[in-house]
Amino acid sequence: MHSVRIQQDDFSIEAEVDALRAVSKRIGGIATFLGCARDFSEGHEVLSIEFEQYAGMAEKAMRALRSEALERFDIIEARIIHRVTTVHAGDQIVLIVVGAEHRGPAFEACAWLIDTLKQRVPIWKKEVAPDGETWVSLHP
Amino acid sequence: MHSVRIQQDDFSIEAEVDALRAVSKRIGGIATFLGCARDFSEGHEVLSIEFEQYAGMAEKAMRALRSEALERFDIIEARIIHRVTTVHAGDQIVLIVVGAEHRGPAFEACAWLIDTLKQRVPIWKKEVAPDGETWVSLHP
Amino acid sequence: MSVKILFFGSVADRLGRRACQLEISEPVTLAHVVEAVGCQEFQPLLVAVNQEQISDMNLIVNNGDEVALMPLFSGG
Amino acid sequence: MSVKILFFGSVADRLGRRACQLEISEPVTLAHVVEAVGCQEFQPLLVAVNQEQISDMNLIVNNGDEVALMPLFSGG
Repeated sequence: MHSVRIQQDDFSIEAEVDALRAVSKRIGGIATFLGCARDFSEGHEVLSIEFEQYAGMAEKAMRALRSEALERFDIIEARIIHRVTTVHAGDQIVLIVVGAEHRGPAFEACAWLIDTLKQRVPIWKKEVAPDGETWVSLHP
Repeated sequence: MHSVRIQQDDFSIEAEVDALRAVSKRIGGIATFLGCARDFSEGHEVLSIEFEQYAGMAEKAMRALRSEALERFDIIEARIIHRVTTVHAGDQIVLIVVGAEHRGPAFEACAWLIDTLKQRVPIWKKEVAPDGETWVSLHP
Repeated sequence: MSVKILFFGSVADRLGRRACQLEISEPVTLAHVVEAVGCQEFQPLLVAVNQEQISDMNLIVNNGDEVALMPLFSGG
Repeated sequence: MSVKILFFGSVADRLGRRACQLEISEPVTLAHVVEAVGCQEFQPLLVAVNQEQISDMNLIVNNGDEVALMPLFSGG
């Protein structure tokens, strides 16, 4: 499995963590971030969320992110998986896994990766509600 | 499965994340920390690491940690699992899983939990080397 | 000479199309491309040339380049 | 009257035992307990009474209490 992927299919956090751990036995701390679709029924009713990507550029931007993280932080390995499909409440959307000798850099790199992914990777989400569809224009 | 456990057996990050997600569909961000036994052969040769706990107090201290995290941070659920057994390079030792509506508090609480666990939970590690055993006296 | 233009998300929806081919007689600036396809008033508008994000609208676009006009990203 | 004393990690190894029963004729301070079992020079020494960590060595220990004498924690 590639360490950076955009895919329709769901992913397994365990399989990704295992793949990361297989890279080096020097890894002592692994920080992960898993983004899921929340129950949208609080504010306004949303039936599903659809993702669109700029195919090619999105995965390229994610690979560049991973490389930059490996340079900026004292980490050993990082994986980034993002689904581009239609998701419903509770579904998995994005996974970041970072392995380092020590936990400090693992946490820092993991938080930086998800923050920066939202700014640099050409993926868009559209909320589908009973009364129509709305593109989400700001990354929270 | 209890959300706070000390056990000999290995654990599954996927099963723990699933158990956390089952608690609420309001969870949008899940931060985890997985601590593993590193390959100890760099500095000095270590064959294995043995853990000892103050049975009763250790799990009680971990439950108090979880409760404090749920009060201090804007999070929805947290799980803490720590193995007390003999581990070798690559083995899993400790897992923290934190679910929140948003990623900021999930990361903060996760880092706080592992930092504070090391200070407050009566568990000790002993390195077993060819020339004898040494208690680890400082938490890194 | 021609340039391939891609539109994404709300930009594609507003224009009612997801791609077009822009014929040019000589290399032009990115600003010219944006205006030629009617996106000059789309703000904020992110632009990529050949899959690299570009902020300098004076960048010259050449025959065969791929230009993407995009709203703010909202992945993750 | 008696107090149950538990030793952990390097403290247990140095004393060569993991537990003992301390007989007392009246309630005593934690400092007294630490000295009675020969741990007064163990530094740093963490202390718990009835599974609660205690820093005040003037705390009074009563009949039936459980006192733990421990090195710095190193879990995680």
